[in-house]
Formats: sequence, C-alpha cells, structure tokens
Amino acid sequence: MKTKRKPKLAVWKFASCDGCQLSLLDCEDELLDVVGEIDIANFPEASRAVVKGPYDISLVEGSITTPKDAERIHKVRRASKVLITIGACATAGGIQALRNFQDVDQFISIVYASPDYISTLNKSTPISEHVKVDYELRGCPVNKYQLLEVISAFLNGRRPVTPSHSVCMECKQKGVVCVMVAHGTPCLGPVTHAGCGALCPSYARGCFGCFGPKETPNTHSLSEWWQEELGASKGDIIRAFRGITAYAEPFRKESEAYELQ
Amino acid sequence: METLVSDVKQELPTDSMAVLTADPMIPEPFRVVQRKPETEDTFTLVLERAQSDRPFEFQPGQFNMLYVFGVGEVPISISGDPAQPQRLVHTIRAVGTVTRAMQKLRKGAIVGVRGPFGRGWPVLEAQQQDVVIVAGGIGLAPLRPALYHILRHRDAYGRVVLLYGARTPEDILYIKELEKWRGRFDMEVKVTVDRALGDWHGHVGVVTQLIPKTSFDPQNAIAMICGPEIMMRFTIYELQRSGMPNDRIYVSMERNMKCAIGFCGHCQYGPKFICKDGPVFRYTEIENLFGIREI
Amino acid sequence: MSKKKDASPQTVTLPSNDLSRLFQVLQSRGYTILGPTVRDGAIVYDELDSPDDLPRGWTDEQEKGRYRLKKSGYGTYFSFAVGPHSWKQYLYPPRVRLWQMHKNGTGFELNAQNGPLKKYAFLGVRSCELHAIEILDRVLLQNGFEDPTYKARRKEALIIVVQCTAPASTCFCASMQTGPKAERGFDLAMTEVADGERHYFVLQSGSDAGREIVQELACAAATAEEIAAAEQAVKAAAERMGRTLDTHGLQAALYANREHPHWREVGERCLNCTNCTQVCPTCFCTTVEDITDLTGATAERWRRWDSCFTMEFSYLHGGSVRSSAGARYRQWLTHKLASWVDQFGAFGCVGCGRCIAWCPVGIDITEEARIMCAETVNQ
Amino acid sequence: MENLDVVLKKHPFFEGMSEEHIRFIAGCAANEVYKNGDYLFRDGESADKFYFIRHGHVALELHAPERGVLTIQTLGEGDVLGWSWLIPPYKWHFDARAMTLTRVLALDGKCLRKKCETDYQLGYELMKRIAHIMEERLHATRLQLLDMYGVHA
Repeated sequence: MKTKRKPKLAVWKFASCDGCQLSLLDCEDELLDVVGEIDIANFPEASRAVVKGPYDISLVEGSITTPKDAERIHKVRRASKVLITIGACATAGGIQALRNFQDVDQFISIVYASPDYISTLNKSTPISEHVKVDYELRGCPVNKYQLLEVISAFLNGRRPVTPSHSVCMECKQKGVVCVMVAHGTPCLGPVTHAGCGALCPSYARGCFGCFGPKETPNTHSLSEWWQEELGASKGDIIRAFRGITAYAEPFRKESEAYELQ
Repeated sequence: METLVSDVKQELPTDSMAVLTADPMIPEPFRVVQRKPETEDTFTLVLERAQSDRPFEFQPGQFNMLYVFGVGEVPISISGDPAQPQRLVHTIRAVGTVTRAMQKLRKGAIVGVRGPFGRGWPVLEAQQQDVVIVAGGIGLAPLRPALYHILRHRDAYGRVVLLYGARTPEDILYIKELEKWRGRFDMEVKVTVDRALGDWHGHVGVVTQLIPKTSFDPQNAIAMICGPEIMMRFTIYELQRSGMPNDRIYVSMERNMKCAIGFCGHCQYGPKFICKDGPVFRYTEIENLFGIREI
Repeated sequence: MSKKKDASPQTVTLPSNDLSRLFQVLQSRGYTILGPTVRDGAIVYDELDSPDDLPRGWTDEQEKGRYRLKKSGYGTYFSFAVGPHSWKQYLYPPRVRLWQMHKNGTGFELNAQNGPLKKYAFLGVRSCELHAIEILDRVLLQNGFEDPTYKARRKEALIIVVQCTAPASTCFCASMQTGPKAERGFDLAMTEVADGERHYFVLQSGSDAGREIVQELACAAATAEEIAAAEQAVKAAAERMGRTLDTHGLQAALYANREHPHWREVGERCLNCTNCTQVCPTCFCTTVEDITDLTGATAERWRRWDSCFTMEFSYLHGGSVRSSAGARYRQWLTHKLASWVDQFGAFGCVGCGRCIAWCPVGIDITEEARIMCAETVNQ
Repeated sequence: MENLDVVLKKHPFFEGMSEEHIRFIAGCAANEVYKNGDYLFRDGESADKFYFIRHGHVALELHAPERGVLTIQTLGEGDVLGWSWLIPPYKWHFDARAMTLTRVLALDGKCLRKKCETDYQLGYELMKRIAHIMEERLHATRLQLLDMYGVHA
C-alpha cells in the first residue's frame, strides 16, 4: 500500500493577496499530515521548488485581470486533473472586481504616472469564466478547515462537506444572537454562503458577504427590509453588496438594481 | 392451496425494528462476497455479516443504508431472496459519489449496513389474488424479493404478471432470471424497452402500453409498481383504465433519506415519512399527494 | 427528568432573597444550572453560577423581525419572554458526533464513544418550552425508535419551570393550548410574584426529585394569598398574549390549500435563511456529515441541525424536490400546523413566537396561516 | 373462413360503430400474411393501407445513416397500424417489418378515403377513432422521449 504514488498538489496564484494560500500554511498542525499524504509540487508561498506537471489537484487562487493570466490559466487547466478554485478572487473576481463597475482606463490614467506600462483587462473575472472548474471553495480568505476538508474529500473520493446554506445557520448553531433582529444592524448573513463560522456576527458585526451568495439567495427581500425597517439608504445597500464578492451575479444584480433607481 | 397466510407469515419477520441493535445509527460491518456487473452503470453486491453469521431477515421491499468507509451512506433497496437471509443482496446504480465508490469495491471489502428499514410489498395481502408487477429501470431490483417470495409460494397466488420497462436492451437487469421466469408456464413476463436498434427482437414502447395487453382480473388483483415517479404515475393511470381500484395498487416511493428511522425529517412526503411509513405505500394512502408539485 | 409519582405536591414560598439557596441546593446535588442570562443584547440560555447571572431588571420587546432588550424598571428576575435560544440546544445539540471509526485491515472498528454527560438543571423553562420538550419526546423517544443522545440528555435533565408572567407581542401559546401555565411534566415549578413590597417565588414540586429539593430548601408553606397572587400573575399573562392563531379546522384547511397562490407570495419574501427552523424549539430535522481525516484511516459521522429551507434537504437524483422558496415555506408551515398532527398527534407549534421575532424579514406564521386558510381555493 | 365484417366487428377499434358502416368498410378489407422479416411497408412508399394486426408482431423502424436501424415501437395482436393513408401526401414515414409470422387485415386506403368523402358520418366516426389512437401513441412517445430511466444528475 505504501508504494502507492502520492498525489501531486500544486498551488497557483493569479490576481490576489495570497491570503488563501496562507490559509494552507496556517494549517500548522495539519500541514505535516498534508505533506505526508501528498506531494506539494508547486506552492509559491511555501517553496520555490517547482515539480513538473501533470498535477492531481491544482488549487487556484486569484482572479484573471491581465491578458497574460487569461492565457496562463489554460496551461494550468491542461496540467491539472482536478482544478479547485480557492477564495473570493478565484470564484467571483474578488474585491478587484469593483473595477468591473467603472471605467478602467480612467482609473489607470489617474493612478499611474505612465499608463502605457499597464496591460490589464477591463474586468476582473473568476476562473470559471475561463476554464472548467471542478470545485469552488468560497471565502475571503478560505476557511482553513474547509480547505483541508476539500483536499481530504478529493483524496478520499468523497463529496466535500461545504454546505451552501446561509451564514444564519452557522450563527444559530453557535448560539450567536442575530445582529439584525436584536441590534438592527444590516447583515448579509441571510443571503451569504456559510463557511466562515459566522465570524463577524460572533463579534456583533453584520456579515460582509465574504463567502459570496448562498444557494437561492433572496437579496431583494433582504435589501427591501433594510430600507424599510432598518432605515438603510440606497447608497448603503449598494455599498453592502459591492464588497468582496461584488461581481458574483446575485450580489451584482442587487447593487445594480439600486444604482438604476 | 398448500401455502396459507400463517405459513408465509412465519417466514417473514413481522417487526423489522425488533432485530435492530441498540443504536440504529451505527453501521454494522458486512463483507463483500461478490460484485457482479448487471449493466454498464448497474451492479449487484452480495454481502455477508463480517462479525457473525446471524441471518439477515427482511421483508420484500425493505431497504438498507449502505456505508462506504470514509465516503458516505446511501439508501439501497434489498434485491435478494428473503428465503436466503445469509446472503444480503443489493443491486445498485452508480450515479453518485457513494455508489460509484461501491462500484469499485472488491471481494472481501467491508461496507457498513444499517437496516432493514421500512415497510415492504403486500405479499401477504396479495395471496389468493392475481399479482401484477410493473417495474421500470432499476425499479425491478426492489421488486425482485417480492417475486422470489411469490414464486416460492406460487400456489398461494392467482395469475402472476411481470411487466418490465428499461431504457434500452443493454439496460435490462437480471436478463438470465427474466428468461427463466419467461419460460415458466405459471407466470407472464413482458419486457419492453424505450429505444432499440434493429437487432432487438422484443417489445419497443413504454411499459404502460403493456398493461392493456395483459390478462389479469383487475377487481381481484394486487399491483406492485416501482420505477421513476413519472412512470408510476402513468402506470397507475393505465391500471385505473383497466378497471383496477386504487386500493389495490401499491407503489414504492423515493425521497432523500439520511437516518432511515424518522428522525432526520428529510424524506417527508406530506405527513408520511418514506423511510418508516413506506417506501411501499398503498396508492390510496398517498393519492392526494401524488400530483402535487414540489411536495 | 425524574419519574413522576402521584404524591401530593408541596407548595412553598421562597423569598426572592433566598433564590441563591436554590442554586446552592442544585449545585450541591451535582447539577450544572442552565438558564436565562443577558448576552449580546438578548436573553439567552447559558450556564449560571448564581442568581446574579439572571436577567434581573431586564425585559424584552418583540415584534416581527425585531427583538430589543430593555430595562424593566423592576427588580424581578423573570419578566421577559423567550429569547433566541431554546432547550433543544441542550437536549438535541446542534452538532453531535454519532460515531468514529478506524480502518483496520479490510474492516473498520468503532472507537470509544463520547464521554459522560453533565447533569443539567434547566432553570426558567416556560410552559411553551415544556410542551416543546414533550413534542420532542414524541418524535425522538416514542416514534418506534429511540435517539440515544436525546434519551440520555433528557433523562438527566431536571426541569424547573418558571411560570410565564411576561408574554411578548409575538406570543400565542394560549391559542396553541400550551401555556402560559405549565400544569405538569416538570420537576419544579416557580411563579415569581412582585407584590408591592414583597418579592417571592411560589414553588411547587412535580416529581420526587423536585420534592426532595423543596424539602431541602425548608421553606414555609405558601399561604392561600400567596398562591392566589401567583395564579393571578399567570392568568394575567394569558390575557396579554400579543397574537392568536385559530386552530379550528386548521389542518384540513392547510391540506386543502396546498396550491394557494399565496405560498408563492410568501416565497418572494422568504430568505430561506433557515432562522425560523433553527430557533424553533420543536424543529427536529437533522442531516449527517461523513468526514475523514487526510489519511482516510479515521472516519466520523456527525449529525447537525438541518432545515427544510435548504436545497440539499430534499435533494433527489441531481435536483431538489422543493426548489422554489414557496414550496419550502409550505413544507415548513404545513408540517408545523397540519402534517405534524398526523405524524405525532399534536401540532408542531407551541406558540412561542420565536420564528416571528427571529425571521430577518418578519414573516409571521400566524398571519400566513390565517391568509392560507381564509378561503379554500378551488383548483 | 370468417366473414371480414365479423372480424372487424370484434376488433376494439370498431366498438360501437354501426353494422352498416362496418359492412361498408369491410368492402375495402383483405387478409394478408407476412413472414418473419417481411416488410408490410417501407419508408417513402405510397401509403395506401390501414392495418389491423390479428396475429404476430410488427416493428416500426427508422433507418438512420450513422446509427443503423432504430426500432421506434413494436405492435402486436389487436393493434392498429398506419394512418398515413389518411393524410396527404399519403406516404409512409417508417418501415414496418414483421418480427414473426404476422397476419393482418388490410383496408384499402384509397377505397376508405373515397367512402369517407361520400359519407361524412362514416368519415367522422373513423377520424374520432384514429384520433384516439394517435393520442395514445403521442402519449407513449412523449414518455419514451422523457428518458425516464436515464440518469439526470
């Protein structure tokens, strides 16, 4: 049994802050187990050594923002049996997708002294808009336990346990008091994908929606309630949905609906 | 008639719950004795208890929860012979993670078993009557134990009819047994497929079309149906057209199941729990739910 | 809870200053006391060390989708209605490891089970909650199978009722005939009376365990006036219910109106966020999660609360049976107020109003049931 | 040999039809026998007959260049076969092949059409019955199309 070849894992970085890769490094106690079970073939945050493909599992962090990356992702896909995107950038375009709502050329001309050196796409887009993705792990950053769960699930040939219900379920099961009902704080929890362990509500903050939209999110009903009962302005609602996962379709549509009004 | 209700009753455990261990959520290890491919995506697993040789008694139509170590658990109907309780037989279609993992199990591998659960086919009520069995696709598997039972006590029943519809000739389950049954003079077996190439010499058409061409006494027959919900709906419709009253029709229902003992709530179908009130229902018990969308 | 025998109940008076004695008696008997306390702007249940942990001087204001903690201006301990927590979280915890197994050769073996349980005293159980526990008993103990987790915890739990004298505007236990007065099924029942100068509890035992505690407290027998004052406080609560639900013909009407267009309208408001099911003291649905360690040598099965509002709940062959929000709301409400009766011989709703207050968009079960039953829609 | 009108009268298709009409139709009828493998008709041929299967099995087939011969449906004793004789341009759209020794009663389509044109009541009766069969076939076809036993995941 021990002669079995260890699966090769590669980590790839696109436009991102590296936070999701760091989640993997953050698995201090478990990392040894991971190294025992798999060969880490490519992991820029951990080592410079690059083992040649093909790879059994590729974890892709970051979004596609440049023409060069739009090509590179296809190479990654070709070299990978299983491609898993990790984090909000890779699954929804990330915070940098806020540019998608504005004129990028204008940004460039304002920010950079020599705009000619900048080669960028108009939009920051998720990996799934470019290549086939086998599994998407949500979060900004991803939850390290969920990351281990996904790797473990793929190694053991089972379905990962990363349910797509709301953050509310995590809040309630932790016994956290609802910040919307008890404090009147607008919270994206009811439309946001679980996985963070209800981090913000546990500290009496409203959910920022880092994990993106949950299954069948009813964003409109929520934003109406914010407006009518919690006194939120249109601007408040646009800002709430234009966060980490602004470009995920249900959130994007909701913010755009208020922009048009 | 040689076989009477009382004899048959002795053979069937009347209370499946009595044989369960203390914690019904803990799977018992069973060993794979044989894995037999049936069609491209369907296979049969023969299991035996790994830690004892206590017989595994069940009623035709009951199901087990099968667990693959580290992968997960799924409900699967028992498809073996109730008179051979040493061999626990399941026919499984590889469509999800767990069932695909089962397809790769080798002889000697261990799977977890919880069960048997649920209410089975009315093989006792059907005595002295004609029996019309209508199966679609993998739906033949849960009906096979009923057929074994009925054929073993053949004299206790009237006419026995098996109508079976599959997708293509390659998708027909238990071909050898079907041929054997078709060769019997005391039962009528009709097999049809939805689509076929020219080298198929059997029926082509939906299984419901076989009903008007079959001879049974609708007022004095019990129908047992298992297949996809749409197939069952149209089978019921054809049986009704043939003059069969609703209370003589039995169907086997399917819903998501996690616990199989009425605790998890997943398999609710109106007020029914498919896992313990079913999976087999007399049609009149669920008639008012059958047509409701998203119920 | 201990066995109930038909011995005559004792009724005594415990001055409010002596409440700590009750704590001491319970603690000396090995109980960990669970009860109401103020945390994060709400009255929740948690472990209590002394009466100081109780929400003395606090009350709540509840409306649909809204809960506010308020100073009551009184020195009473129990002048509030139920909060977001329920006893379900102790009796049937949100996450339980059902088993752990280890691969051994070609087989697997069961590892040792979870450790021993704490002996809990539930202090401050309301009548609606007591009825909710009774309903869970029917589901998890009297339904053909017994759930070992629930059974063990239920057996150990000492139930101390505090009769409700402060219902919220979201309450309707009087309609559901589950309160406000708890009549039986407790070990001990207390009624808090703040009567001008005097502040005391009228204590009544309902079991052997309760009787022993009352004896140990060695309080004076309650006077007729004290008993009458306690009765009056609970009776007044019945008249202050904020909501009603007419249960007459409810089951039949809901069954008849499964195709009512209003289900879709609720579906448009419903967030399918699962809050109502999580705060409900009787919602018992769970799912299981099968997990492994990285090596695949150890596998575990965990059970956690689930909800009929998720897509996964009704997953069948690649899709969800109830994919529309309206269908999921219909499943929930019809289960609570109709099919539960078929399944367990009683409604699945005790009128505690949690689902109304803790719905983030204020969907009100009493309102929706009323609309759904107002007219039978011809199909 | 039985008179053809007696045979027709026994067939469920003609149930409730007047004696006169049945006799009238029998005038267009003839018995035919096909051996295993014989074609009753072939795709593209002119459709001039209306068949009642008395004995045996018939396969309706379609030839698809890349898939070979596909069997669309099989028909047996008591079934009715073919309505293209009624609908212009009166051409068969399938092959009908006997799978066993098959005996049919064949009605002459042209003869029937002529009779229907002169006797609208007969035409209406016939159309009603054919519409019923078409409805049944359509229904069955829809179920086949659903691919009920397929994997939908």
